[in-house]
Amino acid sequence: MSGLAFDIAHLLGALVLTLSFALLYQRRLTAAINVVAMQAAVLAAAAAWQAVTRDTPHLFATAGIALVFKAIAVPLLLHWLVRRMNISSGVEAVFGVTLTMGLGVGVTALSILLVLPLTAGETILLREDLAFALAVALIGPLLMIARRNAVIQVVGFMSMENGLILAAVGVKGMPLVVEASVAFSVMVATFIFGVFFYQIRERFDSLDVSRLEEMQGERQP
Amino acid sequence: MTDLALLIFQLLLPVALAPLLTGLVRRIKARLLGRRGPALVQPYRDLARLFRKEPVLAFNASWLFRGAPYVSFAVVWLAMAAIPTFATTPSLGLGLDLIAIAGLLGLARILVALAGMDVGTSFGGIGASREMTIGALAEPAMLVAIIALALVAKSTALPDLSKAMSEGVGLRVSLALALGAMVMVAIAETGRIPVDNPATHLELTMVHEAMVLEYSGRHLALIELGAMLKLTLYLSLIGCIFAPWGIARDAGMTALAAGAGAWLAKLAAGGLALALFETVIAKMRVFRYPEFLGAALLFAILGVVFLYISQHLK
Amino acid sequence: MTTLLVVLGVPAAAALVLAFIANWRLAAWLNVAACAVTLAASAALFVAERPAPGGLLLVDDFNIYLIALTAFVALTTAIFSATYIAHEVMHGRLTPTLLRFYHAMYQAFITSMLMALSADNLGLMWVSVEAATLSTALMVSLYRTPAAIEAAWKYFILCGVGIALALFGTMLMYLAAQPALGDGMAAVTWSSLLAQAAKFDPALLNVAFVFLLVGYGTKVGLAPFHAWLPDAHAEGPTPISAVLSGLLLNVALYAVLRFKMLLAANPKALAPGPLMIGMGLLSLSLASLMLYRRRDIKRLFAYSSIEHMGIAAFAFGMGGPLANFAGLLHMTMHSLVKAAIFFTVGHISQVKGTQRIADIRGLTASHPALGWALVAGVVAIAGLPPFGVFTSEFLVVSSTFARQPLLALPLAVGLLVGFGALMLRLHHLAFGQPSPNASTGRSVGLELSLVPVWLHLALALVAGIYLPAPLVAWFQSVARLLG
Amino acid sequence: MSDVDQWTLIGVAQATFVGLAVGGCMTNRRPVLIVPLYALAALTCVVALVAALGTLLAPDADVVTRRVLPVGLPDIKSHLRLDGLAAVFLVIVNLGGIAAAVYGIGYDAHTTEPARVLAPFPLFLAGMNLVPLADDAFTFLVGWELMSLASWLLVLTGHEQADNRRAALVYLTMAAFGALALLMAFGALAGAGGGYTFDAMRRSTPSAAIATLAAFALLLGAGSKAGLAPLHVWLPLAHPAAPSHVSALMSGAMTKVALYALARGLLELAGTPQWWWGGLLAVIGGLTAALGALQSLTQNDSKTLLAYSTIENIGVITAALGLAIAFKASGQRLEAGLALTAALFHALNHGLFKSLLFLGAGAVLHSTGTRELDRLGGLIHRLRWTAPLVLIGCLAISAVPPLNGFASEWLVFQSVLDATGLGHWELKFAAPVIGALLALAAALAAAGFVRFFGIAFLGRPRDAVAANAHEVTPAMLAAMAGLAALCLAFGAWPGVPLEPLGRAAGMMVDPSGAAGRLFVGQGDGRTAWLAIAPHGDLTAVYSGMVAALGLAALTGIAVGVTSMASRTPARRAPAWDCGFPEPNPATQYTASSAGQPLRRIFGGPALAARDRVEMPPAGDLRPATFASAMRDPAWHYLFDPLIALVSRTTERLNALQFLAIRVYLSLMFAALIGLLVVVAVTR
Repeated sequence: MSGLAFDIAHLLGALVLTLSFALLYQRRLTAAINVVAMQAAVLAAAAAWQAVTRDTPHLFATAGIALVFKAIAVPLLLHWLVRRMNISSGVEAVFGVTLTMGLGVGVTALSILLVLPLTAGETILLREDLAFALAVALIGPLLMIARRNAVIQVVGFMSMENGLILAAVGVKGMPLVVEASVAFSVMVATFIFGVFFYQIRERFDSLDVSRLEEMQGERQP
Repeated sequence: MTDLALLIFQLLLPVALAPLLTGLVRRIKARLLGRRGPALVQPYRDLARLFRKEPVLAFNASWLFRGAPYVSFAVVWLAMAAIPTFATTPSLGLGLDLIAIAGLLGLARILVALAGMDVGTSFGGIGASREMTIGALAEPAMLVAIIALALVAKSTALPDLSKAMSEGVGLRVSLALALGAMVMVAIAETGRIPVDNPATHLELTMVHEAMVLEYSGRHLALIELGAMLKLTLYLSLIGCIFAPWGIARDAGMTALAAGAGAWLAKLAAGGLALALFETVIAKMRVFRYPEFLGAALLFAILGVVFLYISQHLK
Repeated sequence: MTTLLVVLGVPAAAALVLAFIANWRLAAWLNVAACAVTLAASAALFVAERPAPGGLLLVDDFNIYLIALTAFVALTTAIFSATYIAHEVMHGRLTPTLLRFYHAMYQAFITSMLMALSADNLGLMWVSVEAATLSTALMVSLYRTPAAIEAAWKYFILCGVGIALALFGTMLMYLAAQPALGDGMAAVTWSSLLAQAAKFDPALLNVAFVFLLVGYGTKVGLAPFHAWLPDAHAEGPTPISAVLSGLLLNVALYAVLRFKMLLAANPKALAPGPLMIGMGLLSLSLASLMLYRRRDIKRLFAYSSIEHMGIAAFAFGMGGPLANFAGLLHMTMHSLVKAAIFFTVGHISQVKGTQRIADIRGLTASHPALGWALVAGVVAIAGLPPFGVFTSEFLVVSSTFARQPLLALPLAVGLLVGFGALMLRLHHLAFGQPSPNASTGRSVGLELSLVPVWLHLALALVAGIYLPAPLVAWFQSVARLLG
Repeated sequence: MSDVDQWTLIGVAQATFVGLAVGGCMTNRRPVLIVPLYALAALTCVVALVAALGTLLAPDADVVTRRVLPVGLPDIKSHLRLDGLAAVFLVIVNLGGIAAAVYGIGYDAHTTEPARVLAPFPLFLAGMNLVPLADDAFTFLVGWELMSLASWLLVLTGHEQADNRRAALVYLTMAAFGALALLMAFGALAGAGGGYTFDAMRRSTPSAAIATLAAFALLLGAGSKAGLAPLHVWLPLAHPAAPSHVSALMSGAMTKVALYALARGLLELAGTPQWWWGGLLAVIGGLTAALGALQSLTQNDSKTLLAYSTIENIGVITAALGLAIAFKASGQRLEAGLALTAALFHALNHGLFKSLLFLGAGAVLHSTGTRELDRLGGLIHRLRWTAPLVLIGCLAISAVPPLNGFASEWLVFQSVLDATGLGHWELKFAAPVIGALLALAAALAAAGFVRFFGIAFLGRPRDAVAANAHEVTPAMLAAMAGLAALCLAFGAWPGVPLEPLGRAAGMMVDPSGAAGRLFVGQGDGRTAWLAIAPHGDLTAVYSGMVAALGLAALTGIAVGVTSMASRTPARRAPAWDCGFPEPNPATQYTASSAGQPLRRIFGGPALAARDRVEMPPAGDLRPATFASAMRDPAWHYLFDPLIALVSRTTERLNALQFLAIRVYLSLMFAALIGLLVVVAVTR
C-alpha cells in the first residue's frame, strides 16, 4: 500500500475516533445526532477508500449502506422523531463531561494496549484501525451509560456499530461485512421503531421513583 | 440336685433376711439417737399386719396399679438372685451380669413410678418425677463404676468380678473411688438419707413414700418388702465386689457355711455403717441431688482414669 | 442437506404465510402444523446423510439433537400457545392483529434459532442469533403494557450491545484464523477453523473469546449480563417465556461452546475454563439469592433459568468428559423442564388472573392437575431424582468435588440456597388453603393444553432413569471436543 | 433359597410398589381402594422381607449376590448388590413397612384426600428398599432422594396447617443438604475418572486426605438424614407432621437407612477407616443421645417427644457404629464385630419399638384427636388394648430387661467396656464419657417414657377428649400387637436375631478372613437362643430368657404366695392423697411438671430452658402464671443465624432487580473491561 493510501486510511480511522469523542462531548440531542451522522459519513469514506485501495468492491456496498442509511436516513428519522415527540433537546448527563471524556481516554488507551501487542504480525494499518475501532466500539456503550435518554442510546448504539464496521472494513478479506452492516441497520431501525411506537421518551430510570416501582411488576403492593 | 437346692436357698434367704436387716438398721439408729428403738423383728410384724389388712384401691386405679407391686417385687427378687451372696456356683449371675442387675432395678423403679402416677394425685406425680430424676442421675455414675470394675476383672459377670477382686488386687485408690461411687449410687437408689428419708411422711420431702402413698394392705406389704430387699441387694452387691471374702466357690458344705456366715457378717457391718452414716448426716434439698450424684460420677470417672494409668505402668 | 433445508425452510415459509392469515384460530393451528413438519424433518436428520462440512450449514453430533430438541419444544410450545392465546383473546388482552404478528414472529424466531444451530459459518450464526433477539424482543413487548415495553427495551439494549461485542469477537477470531486459512469464507467457517485451530495465535484467540463470551453470554443470561432475562420472561406472553428459557438460552450457550471448542483445540490458548467457572458460579449464586425475594411467579422461574445456565456454564468451565457430558445433559434437561414449568405457570396465571406469588396458594387442593404439574416441575428443576436434572447435577457436583473440592463448595452452597428458595415458594404456591380464582379465570382440567407439560416431564423422567445410547454417544463425542 | 428367587422377589416387590403408587393416586375418587392398597403394600413388604431374610439367614456368611440393570448413568449402569448388611436394613425397613401398612388399613379410611398418603406411601417404601440394595452412587442417591421426596409429600399430607408446611420445607431443605453432602462424598471417592460403582470405590485406595474429606461429607450427609446433632432440627418437626404410620416408618425405618449409609460408607467405601473417625462419631453419638433424650423429656406433644427420642436412639446406634470403626481401624476385629452387631441390633430394636410407640401415639391421636399430653390422661381405662401394647414399647425403649431394648443397649455397653482397651489414649478417655452419656440417655429416656405413659395413659382424664376416647380398630391393634410381640421375643431370645446380625457384621469388619465367625459365642458350646456371650467365654453373659422366664416365675410365686397369705378382696374407695383428695383433674401432675426436675437440672445449660413463675403479691386476685420456654441450641446457634444471613444478603442483593438499564449496561461494560484487563495482564 502506498504511503498516501495509508495516510488517508489512517486519517479516516482517526477521524472516526475523534468523532466518538465529540459525541461524548455533546450536550444537545440534535447535535449528537449530527455528530453520529458525520461519523457514519467518515466511516463510509473509509470503507470506500479501502474498497479502492484493496480492490475489494463489496466494501463499496458497505460504504453505500453506511452513507445512505446511517449518515442520511437514520439521522433524518431521528430528527423527525425528536420534533414529533417533543423530546427535549437537552441531554441529562449522569457523569460530568470531564469524567466521561476521561473514561473515553481510558478506554482508548486500553484498546491500544490490548490490540497492538495482539496483532504484532499484521500490517500497521490494520493494527491501528483495529485499535481505533475497538475504542469507538467501547465508547458507544460508554455514551449509553453516561446519558439518560432513549434517543441518545440509539445514537450510542449506532456509534458502537460504526466502530465495529470500521474494524470489519479494516480486516483484510473479512467476509460477510455487508451482511453484518445490513443486520445492524435492521437492528437500529427496530430500535427507532421501538422509541417511536412505544413512546419511550426517556429511560424509565428518571428520578421519579414511584414510576419506577410501577413499572417493575415486582414491587406492587 | 444340690445346685437346685442351693438356688432355692439363695432365692429365699435374702427375702427372709431383708426385714431383719431393716430392723437392724432401725434399731441401731434408734440406739445412736438414744432411743431404745423397736424390736429387731418389728418389720416382720409390720409386714404380717399389712398382709392381713384389707387392701383399699382408689376408684380409678387400673390393672397397672394392682400389678405393679407384684412385678416390681419380683424384679428386685430376680436381681437379688443374680448376686453371689454366699456362693457363686448356682447363682443366676451367669445369665444376669452387673449391667442387667442395674437394668432390672431400673425396671422396678419404672413400675413403681408408673403406679405412682396411676391414681392421678399430685403426690404420686411428684414422687414419680423425683424418683426418675434420681435414677437418671445415678445411672451414669453406676455405669462408669461398672466400667472401672470391668477394667480390673475383664468381665461384668458378678461371679468373675468377685473372683477377680478377691485375687490379690490389693488396695487401690481407683477401686476406692469406684466403691465411693457405688455407695453413693446405692444410697440414692435405696432412698436413704441424704437423698430420701424412708421414715418421713412429710409431704414435700418424700420421694419413694410419695409414690406409694395410695398403696395399702398386701400391695403395700410387697412394696415395703421390695424396698427392704433392695437394701439387702445393694449391701450384698457391694459386699460381693469390694469384700469378696468367704464366698463359696464350690458346693462343699463347709465352704457354703463359711460363705453364709461371711455374708451375714457383711450385711450386719453394712447395716451398721449405714445407720452410722444416716445418723450423722442431714437430708438434702431436691436440687442438691445433681451435686451428690455428680460427685459419684466424678469419682467413678477418676477411678477409671487411675486404673488406666496403673495398668499402663504395669 | 435437503433435509436440513426443509428444517430451515418450513418455519421460514410458515413465518411468511402466517403474516397474512387474519384468522387467529386457523393461524394457531397452522403454527402447530408447521412446527410438527419441522419436527418431523429434524427427526429425519438423524437418518439423513449429514452435509459435508465447510459450507454454510453443518450437521454434527453437537447440533443434531439440539435441532431436534428445538423443533420439539417449538411444537409443544405451539400447542400450548394455541390454548393460551385463546384465553388471552377472550379476555381482550390480545387482538387478532397482534396475533398475526405474533405467529409470524414465532416462526421467524424458530427459523433463526434453527439457523443459528445449524450454521457452520460464524457470520451466519451471528446474524441468526441477532435475528432471534429481534424477533423475541418484539414478542416480549406484545402486551404493550409499560412493563412489557420496558422489558423489551431492556432486552434490546443489553442484547444489542452484547451482540455487537460478539461480532467484534467473531472478527478477532477471523483475524486469528487468517494466517492459517487465508482470506475469505474458510476463515469464518467453523469446521475448517476447528481443523486448524492449533495454528492460531493464542493471544488473539483469548481476546476473541472474551468478546464472544461477553457477547453471547449476555444472551445466555450469565451474570452480570443477566438483567434483561427476568423482565423479558416475566412480561412477555408465557409461550415466549417458555421458548426463551427453553431454547434461546441454549442456542446462545451453544454459540459460546462452539468457540470454546476452538480454544480447546489450541493447546497454547488460555484455558477458557476459569472464565466460565467464574461466571457460572456468579450466575448460580446471584440467581439463587435473588430467588428469595421474587414476587412474580414468572420472574421467579426466570431467575431459576439464570441459575441453571450458571450451572451449565460452570460444568463446561470445569471441562473433562464427565463435566462436559453433564453440561450438555443439563442444557437439554433444563429446556424440557423449564418449558414445562412455564406452560404450567401460564395456566396458573390465567386461572388465578395474576402472576403475583402472594395471590396464588394451595394449587394442589384447588387445581390438582396444575398443582401437581407444578410440584413435579419444580421438583425436577430443583434437581431431585428421578428427573434428568438430577443426573447432570450429580455428575457436575461429584466430579467437581473429586477434582477441585474448593470449587464444589460454592457450587453446592449455591445449589442449596436456590433449592431452598424454590421450595419456599413451592410450598406457598402448591400447598395450604387455596386462594380464590380470578373471576375471568379459565377452568383447567386434564385437557390438551396440559399434554405438553406431561410430555416434557415424562421425557425428563425417562432421561433421569435411562439415557438412550445414541444420545450418550453424541454427548460423549461433543464432550471430547469441548476439552 | 437360590439368589434368582431373591432378586425376582425384590423385582416383583419394587414393581408392585410403583404400581401401588399409581393406584394410590386414584383413591381420592375411589376410597374403596384404600384397604386393598394397604393390604397389598403389606404383602409386598412381606415379599421383600422374605427376599432379605433369604440372604440374612443363609448359613454361609459371605453370600453376596449382584445384579446390573441397564439403566442409570450411561456406561456405569445401575448396580445392585444384596449382602448381609443390606439384608439387615431391608429387614428393618420391611418389618416397619408391614406394620405401617397394616395399621394404615384401619387408620386412613376417613381422611379427606387419601391419595396424598397412598400415592407417596408405596414410593417411600420403594425408596427405602432401593437404598440398601444400591451398589453405585447414582442408584444409591436416586433411592435416597426418592425416599426423601416421598416422605416430604407424606409430611405435607396435612398441608393446610402452616406448621406442617414449615416442617416440610425444613425437612426437604435439610434432605437436599444431605444429598449434596453425600454427592460430594461419592464424588471424592469416585475420583475424577468417575468410578461411581461401589466396587470401584472398594478397590480404590484414596489418600488419607481424600478419605477423610469423604468421611466428613458422609457424616454430614447421612448424619443429617439420621438426625445426628446438630443436624437433627428437621426431625422433630417432620416426623410428627406426617400421619402416624408414616411417622413410624420415618422414625423406625428411614433414619436406619441413613445409618446404613453411614455404616456402608465409613466401613467399606471410604478407604481404610481411621481411628479418630470412630472416636469422633462415638462422641457425637453419645452427645446426640443425651441431648435427644433430654429434649424428649421436655416436650408436651406426644409425637414430637417420640421424634426426639428417635434422635436419642440414633445417637446410641451411632456411638456403637463409631466404636466399630475405631476398633476396625485399630485392627481389633472381634470387638469391631461386636460393636457393629450392637449397632445393628439396636437399629433393629429401635425400628420395632419406635414404630410401636408412634403407632400407639397415632392410636391416641386417632381416638382423642390431640397430641397434647396435657389434654390426655386415664386412657388406660379407655384404650384397653392399646395401653398395654404402648407400655411394652415404653419399657423396651427405656432399656430395661427383659425387653429387646435392654439386650441391644447391653451389647452397646459391652462395646464401650471393650473400648477401654483401645490403644489410643484419646479413645480410652472417651470410653467412660461415652458410657456415661449413653447411660444418662437411657435413664433420661426411662424418665421420659414414664412421663409419657404416666401422663397420657394413667391418672385421670384432663380433658373431655380423653374421657371420651374409644379403642382403635382391629387392624391398628394388630399392627401394634405384632411389633410388641417381636419386642418381647427379641428381648427374651436376643440370640436368635443376633446370630444372623453377627454374621452380617462380621462380613463388614473382616470380609477376607473367617467371615461371620468373628462374633462367636453362639453355636459353639452354648445354644444361641439361651444367652448372648459376645466374647465367646463366660466373661459377659446376658440371658434374656433367664430374665424373662425368671421374672415370670418369680411374679407368679409372688402372686401365688400373696394370694394364699392374704385372701381379703380389695375394696374400692376414693383416693387417699394424704387425706386431701382433690376431685379436679387439673391438680394432677402435668407433662411439664413431670419433666421439671430434669429440665431444671440439665435443661438450663443445654436447652436454655427457663421456667418463669409469676406470683402476684398477696391480696392481688390475678392468677399466678407459669411459663416454660426452651430453645433448641441447634436453631439458636446454627440455623437461625444462617437464615438471617441469607435473609440479609437477599435483601441487599434485591436492589439489583430494580436498577436502570444504564446501570446494567455499566455492569456489563465493567465486566468486559475487567476481563480484557485480565487477559491483557495474564498474557
